[in-house]
Amino acid sequence: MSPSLVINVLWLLPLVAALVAWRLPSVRAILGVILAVVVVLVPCAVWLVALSLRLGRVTAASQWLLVDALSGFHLLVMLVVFGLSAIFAWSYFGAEVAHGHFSLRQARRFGALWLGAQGAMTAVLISNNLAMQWVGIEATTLLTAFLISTHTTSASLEATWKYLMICSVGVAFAFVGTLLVATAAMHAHTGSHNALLWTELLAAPERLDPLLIKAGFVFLLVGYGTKAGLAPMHSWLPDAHSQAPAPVSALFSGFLLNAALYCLMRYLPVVEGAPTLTGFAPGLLVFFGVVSVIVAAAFILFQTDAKRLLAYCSVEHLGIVALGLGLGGVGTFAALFHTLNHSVAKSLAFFAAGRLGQTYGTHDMNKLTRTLHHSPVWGTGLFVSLLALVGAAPFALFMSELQVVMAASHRHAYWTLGLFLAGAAVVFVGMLRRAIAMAWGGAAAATPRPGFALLDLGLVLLCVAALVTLGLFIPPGLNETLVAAARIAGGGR
Amino acid sequence: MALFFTGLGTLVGSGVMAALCYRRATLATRVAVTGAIFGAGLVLVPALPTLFGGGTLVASLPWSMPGAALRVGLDPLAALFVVPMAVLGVLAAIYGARYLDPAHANGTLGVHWLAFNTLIASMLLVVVAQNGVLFLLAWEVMSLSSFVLVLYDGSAAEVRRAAWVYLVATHLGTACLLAFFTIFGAAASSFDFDAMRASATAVPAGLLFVLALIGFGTKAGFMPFHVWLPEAHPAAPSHVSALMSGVMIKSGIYGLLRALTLFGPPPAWWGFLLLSIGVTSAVLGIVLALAQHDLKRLLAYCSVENIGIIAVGVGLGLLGKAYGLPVLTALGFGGALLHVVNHAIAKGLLFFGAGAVLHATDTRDLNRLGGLLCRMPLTGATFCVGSAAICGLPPFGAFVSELLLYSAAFVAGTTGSPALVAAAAIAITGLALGGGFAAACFAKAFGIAFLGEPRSAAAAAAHEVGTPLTAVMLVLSVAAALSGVLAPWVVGSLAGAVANASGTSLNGTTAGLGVAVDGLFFVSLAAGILIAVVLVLTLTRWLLLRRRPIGATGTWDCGYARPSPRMQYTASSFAAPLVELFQGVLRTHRRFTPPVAIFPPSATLSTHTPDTLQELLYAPIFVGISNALASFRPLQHGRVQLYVLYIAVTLGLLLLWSFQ
Amino acid sequence: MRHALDFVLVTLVLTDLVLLGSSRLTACIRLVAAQGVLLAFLPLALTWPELEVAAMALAASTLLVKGVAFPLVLERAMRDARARREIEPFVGYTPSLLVGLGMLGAGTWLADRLSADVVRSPLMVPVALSMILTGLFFVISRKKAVSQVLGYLVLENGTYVLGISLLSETPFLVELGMLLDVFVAVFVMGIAIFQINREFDHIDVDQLDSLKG
Amino acid sequence: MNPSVTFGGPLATALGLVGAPLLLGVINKTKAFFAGRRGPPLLQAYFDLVKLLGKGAVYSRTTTWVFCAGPIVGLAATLVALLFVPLGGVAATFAFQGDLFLVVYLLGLGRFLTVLAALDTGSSFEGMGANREVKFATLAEPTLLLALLALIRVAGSPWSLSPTLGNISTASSLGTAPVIGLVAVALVVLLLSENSRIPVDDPNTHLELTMIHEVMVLDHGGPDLAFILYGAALKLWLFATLLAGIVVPVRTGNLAVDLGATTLVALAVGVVVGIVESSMARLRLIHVTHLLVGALVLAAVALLLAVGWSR
Repeated sequence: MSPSLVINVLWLLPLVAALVAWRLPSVRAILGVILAVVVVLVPCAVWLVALSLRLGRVTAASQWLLVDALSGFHLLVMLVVFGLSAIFAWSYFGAEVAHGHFSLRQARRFGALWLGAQGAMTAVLISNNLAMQWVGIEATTLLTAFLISTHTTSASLEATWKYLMICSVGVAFAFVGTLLVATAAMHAHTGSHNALLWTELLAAPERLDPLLIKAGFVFLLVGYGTKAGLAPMHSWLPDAHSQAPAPVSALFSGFLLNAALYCLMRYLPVVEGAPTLTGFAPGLLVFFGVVSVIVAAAFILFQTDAKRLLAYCSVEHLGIVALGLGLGGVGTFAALFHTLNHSVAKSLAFFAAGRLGQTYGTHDMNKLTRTLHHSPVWGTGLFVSLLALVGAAPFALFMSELQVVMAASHRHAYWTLGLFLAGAAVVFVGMLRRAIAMAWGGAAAATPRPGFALLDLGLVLLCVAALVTLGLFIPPGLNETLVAAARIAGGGR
Repeated sequence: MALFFTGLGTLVGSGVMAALCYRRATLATRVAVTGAIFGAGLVLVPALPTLFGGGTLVASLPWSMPGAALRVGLDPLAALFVVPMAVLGVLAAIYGARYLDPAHANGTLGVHWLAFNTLIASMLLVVVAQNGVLFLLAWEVMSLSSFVLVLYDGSAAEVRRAAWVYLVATHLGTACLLAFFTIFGAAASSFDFDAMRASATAVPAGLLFVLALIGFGTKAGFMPFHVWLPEAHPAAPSHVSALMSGVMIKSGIYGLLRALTLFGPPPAWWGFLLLSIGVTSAVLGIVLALAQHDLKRLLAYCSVENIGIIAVGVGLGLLGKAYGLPVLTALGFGGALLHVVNHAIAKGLLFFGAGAVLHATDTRDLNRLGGLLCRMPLTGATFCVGSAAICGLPPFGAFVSELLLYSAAFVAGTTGSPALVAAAAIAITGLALGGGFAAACFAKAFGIAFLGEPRSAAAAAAHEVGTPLTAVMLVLSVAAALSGVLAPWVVGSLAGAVANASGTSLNGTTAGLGVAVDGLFFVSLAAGILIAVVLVLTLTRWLLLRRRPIGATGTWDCGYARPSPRMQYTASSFAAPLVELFQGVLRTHRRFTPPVAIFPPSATLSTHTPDTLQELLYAPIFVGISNALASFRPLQHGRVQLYVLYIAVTLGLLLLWSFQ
Repeated sequence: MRHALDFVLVTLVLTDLVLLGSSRLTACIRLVAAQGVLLAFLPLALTWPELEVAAMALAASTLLVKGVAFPLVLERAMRDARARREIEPFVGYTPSLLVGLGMLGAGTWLADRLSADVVRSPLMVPVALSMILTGLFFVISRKKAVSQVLGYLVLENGTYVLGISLLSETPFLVELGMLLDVFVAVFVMGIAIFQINREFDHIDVDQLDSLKG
Repeated sequence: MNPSVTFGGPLATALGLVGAPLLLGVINKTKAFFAGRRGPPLLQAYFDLVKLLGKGAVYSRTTTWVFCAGPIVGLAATLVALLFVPLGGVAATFAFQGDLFLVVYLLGLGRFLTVLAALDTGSSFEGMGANREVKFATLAEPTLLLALLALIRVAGSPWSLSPTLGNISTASSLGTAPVIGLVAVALVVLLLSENSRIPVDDPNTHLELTMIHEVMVLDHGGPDLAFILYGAALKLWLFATLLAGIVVPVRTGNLAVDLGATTLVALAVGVVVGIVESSMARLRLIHVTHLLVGALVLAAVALLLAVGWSR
């Protein structure tokens, strides 16, 4: 089995499957294909990651495609999110089909866009060319836009429009940034065609023009930051997350945001390596990380919609990842680890919120009460995932946030530390109040308790077990991947 | 240590098993309680020899988390906390098995027991952890599991509120601890306690001490960080309250002591600060307790007082270190540590008693109780013992710890500099006021709840609770008495732990404690004489009254014709004159409808004493923060154009900033 | 060749300014189409007098996409929505013109700061940046969905100019990928406008504010 | 070894056990003298005790064993406390570092049980008395300890009652007169308050609403009341001898002289109490608090002076 073939399969298979899904005859078949693609790709990705760990990196398509520990790790996270969401979609849309809310037409569109988005995101991750990476990001925006309005309602269309407009503008800035970096690269390498490859850029970052790189990173940060949901560019995020069907929300929070942040991770060592720019990019990342945490905290405190709450929570967590990246050292490790933890926890939270929303007919947290009694499985899932998201031990997010704090202390960044802890505390207060109220509060719901699905229980248990396990212990293989990926993102620091 | 870990594993494992058989509540309870007994028993096997024999057991395993290592150590200081935790844990489990009604549990008992056993295990792990990350992990698990325990009856709004307040408070504390450990660890480039200790000179010690004080003080319940205690303790099931108040809050004391061992010699202001906090907590805590009518809330505030007493001891010990007075150090730390144990016994007993009352009458409101001693003789008698014990009255254990603390204060007051004398005077005044108010408080608690006539039908219909409950209370009563009567031996065996906590040599500590230990023989003697005299007097009275007429009548009513139970002195009226002394800080809310006209139809007076700090400090802060954050809200107004504008402005500012 | 290049650039700036000053959507769409046509000349103008295959292909596809496809999509959307004019934008037409001038200045400032040594025309980077900023301003200040798409297009055109001026030898595949992306973007936006119009019976983005907080 | 050390303690205790009720007689005689009456006999308290011990008892149906335990434990605790209190220069039966805390807390134990016994009756009057009792006792405790700390500081002794009082001699007390004086005044206030004398409480009042100590024992009768009365007398004795030992430091080393002198002074304290009771009205309850806090301030000032003196 040749690595380059496997790499190509990684992004081509979803695209082919997308075309297939367009013509499949039944909803179940489409959902099955979505799941099957992940099932096929997971071993491929694992094999590639193992290979890249051994060899340092694996390239394909005359170096245009690249899998190293950083992209490999994100690939794994992506497949985890897609896998979990695909399993959940089976249960979620199953209920919608039963109520006649999900037609074959919608399912086909959903399947094709979903798989297309998967292909585009894979392309982002494995692209070794910074311009192609941008192309991939833009493609994910366009492909996912109509996933939000899977159910065409006025609110979902509004969210779609905002998502489309804001992200397009943002990503256009990212393009400007890409151009500026590319110009610097061209000048430094005197016009080699390969100048736009990460592998080339990283070979000699000290020859890059610092002014261009500086301006470029500012544009990139604003551009990809918009897509990643860093405050104050996050405004599309709560709308899109709250209006999309739950599996899509999980996908957005669980991986779409990370994909954009991944692009920034790629640029980080380049900017750090450029002359006179040491500390520039990390400083900005820390700033935006802290701002995101605080802004998210402000909105979480007064939120009444469950899915919007989770969306703001994503802003906070992406902020934490940015903060970790900016702090460097153990922070980089923490940022990557946090990416995985947040993806799992947030997916579970959206699954639970989505399913409960389905049965209650609303996402208003004032009405979404007594969930533990009403639906023990999803009620527990929601409560536990919210606990995990606020950083309670023994869940994995506690560990990764602890490591971010360690990194801040290590850098003597006491103001950052204080602001982060304060923001996190407000989030804790705000989310927990809601979590408790949803789990136990209010009068017993009049709606009958829905049946008990083994698939649901399995999914919840799987996520919770993963969160607890990762909180106590990182498997050696994962640890190795994380360390290697952190070394790449940290530029060997 | 293998046995220790087997014990922890048994605890958690049985908890998980209990959770898995959640559909069968009785089975779940049995599994969990059996697991708790065996697990705690296994833990005690290495802990008891360490406590009494000294020495340190260590174990270390690698752990793939950055900065983390599975380093644990069981030294006498840790063992001193392990033993009460394990013992009270077992007793609480036995009590809880009977206390919680499986029929009403509705499938939540499994989770409850999982959290319960996890709480015991995590407390034990906190105490033995020798690595910052491990410590924090165990600490957080402890908070979370106790939070789940508090939420046992989550359908009640006040319980939810209490649990929320608790978790928020404990989280804010943990945030300080995160900062504490990471800053310390960053300076030491390792999170192992040994490495941190080695680099104690390289850290901003003052800042770290304050962080530790806030972080651990929140868990322990130091004023002004105590606000969660009076919320969470009444809300939790009583066996959980007993465990939380008896030993869990002590983990905060343990943490503070352990943190202090990481630093070098302490500056004097640490001691003064801790002493002031201790005195404030002791006096205000017990005054607030006195003002409460909710039995469990009263007990919770009383815990604040006792934590304050412990803090006074630690503060005096620190002053001893700062001023080079080894006797003061030994007595201060010794008194604090002994009080940890004694308070665990007494407070456990009292919460179990309060639970029994709640079980029998379905109310915690003192003003609706009364006359329970005839109806629940065993509970009443043990509650009386617990009350006397917690007030520090001889011959019970808490008296001995207070004696050590007074002795420490007198050492400071007789040999020290003016500053130390001032500290001693404050400590003595605080301890004495605290002791006096405690007596008043528990005279009220026991007197109003158990004596006199029942003030409600529920109290009149109360019956004694079942055997396991009374047995547990009896065991603790005996323990409370023994720890006082066996004082010389108990204090003597404390030396190892005190030496650990104060960071002095074992010989020095033994010598320092020896000052008190010699005298404690007389305390035992006095206890013996006291008991003998009481027996002689009882016998005398019996002999005198044997042949004489003994009449029975109503209580002297001053000639009033129709006395009723409602005319008795109530908890509010008993407390009112005392509480008035502190009107400036307490701000009791009164609702008073005065009698009018010659034949007044009705007049009412009700008082409610909320937590002043919560009302005047935390509430404004929270409101302020939420108002400040609320000003962000218009930013998300729904207009896409302005959203794009934010992006543009951000970009513009960034460009201006980076190209200025 | 300098003069032809400069002429194209200056014309681009002028179309921007006219765009800022006009209220009729049809006229705006035509102006953006004209920009697209002008852009198609750029790759040719840069490589002149040699006619590279790649440059010609790029020019042709640019012409096709930006000059023909976009106006068609947008006019269709506009017709469906029966929207003729941009009524009451957030910033009036005359102030908009002044802002446009300001954008030109800002672009010049930034280009000066970047001091990228551009060989062909000193105007290229400033014009590109000012087009980007103007597009952004258009998105922010207009209310109709179609106007916003137009703003986005102007912004994209700016990046196109920037790309061409900065990168002499971008791989063709990359250029094509970008063009494809923009094409799909406008197509998707067109569909979205269609759906919005069907759902709301208007395409006034300003009134899409039910999601907040 | 000086015989006063070995036999003195028990002898002093025995003296207290026998002589305590006499103190009550002295007070009453003094009051009668000032009121121009003949008054009850000097030994009236003994007669009362004997009479009460010979009586039966009537119990309220509300009461429980706590009601009976109150007098017994109250008396027992005072008795045990007496074993640790020296009679002037004559060391107590037992002495150890920290015995003063034991004494204070034993008195506290007695009070606790008395209060509970009062609450056991369910009577509002007794509840009222109980809470006044605990209130004033609470305010008195710190004063006593601070005063003793000041005393120990000037005596330069370990923190134990017997050596402290033993160390105070006529010679040394001249230099430390201000400290000793302040301590003595504070102790007088404590004596009056702890033993429910005027101006804090009026033992002769007949209105339940105004009583403190008396109202708590309204329902007790027979041997129980005898125990209470005897306990109260012992407590008064305890305070009076303590005060006497401080104020008049006769330390000859001769057991008989020391014992006799201190006992006489203690009886003189009784006279003083009688004079106070004759010449003052009882204070309003609010002002009692002021009085007690004033005593605390005096003790603190004494401590301040003691620190200055010992430097």
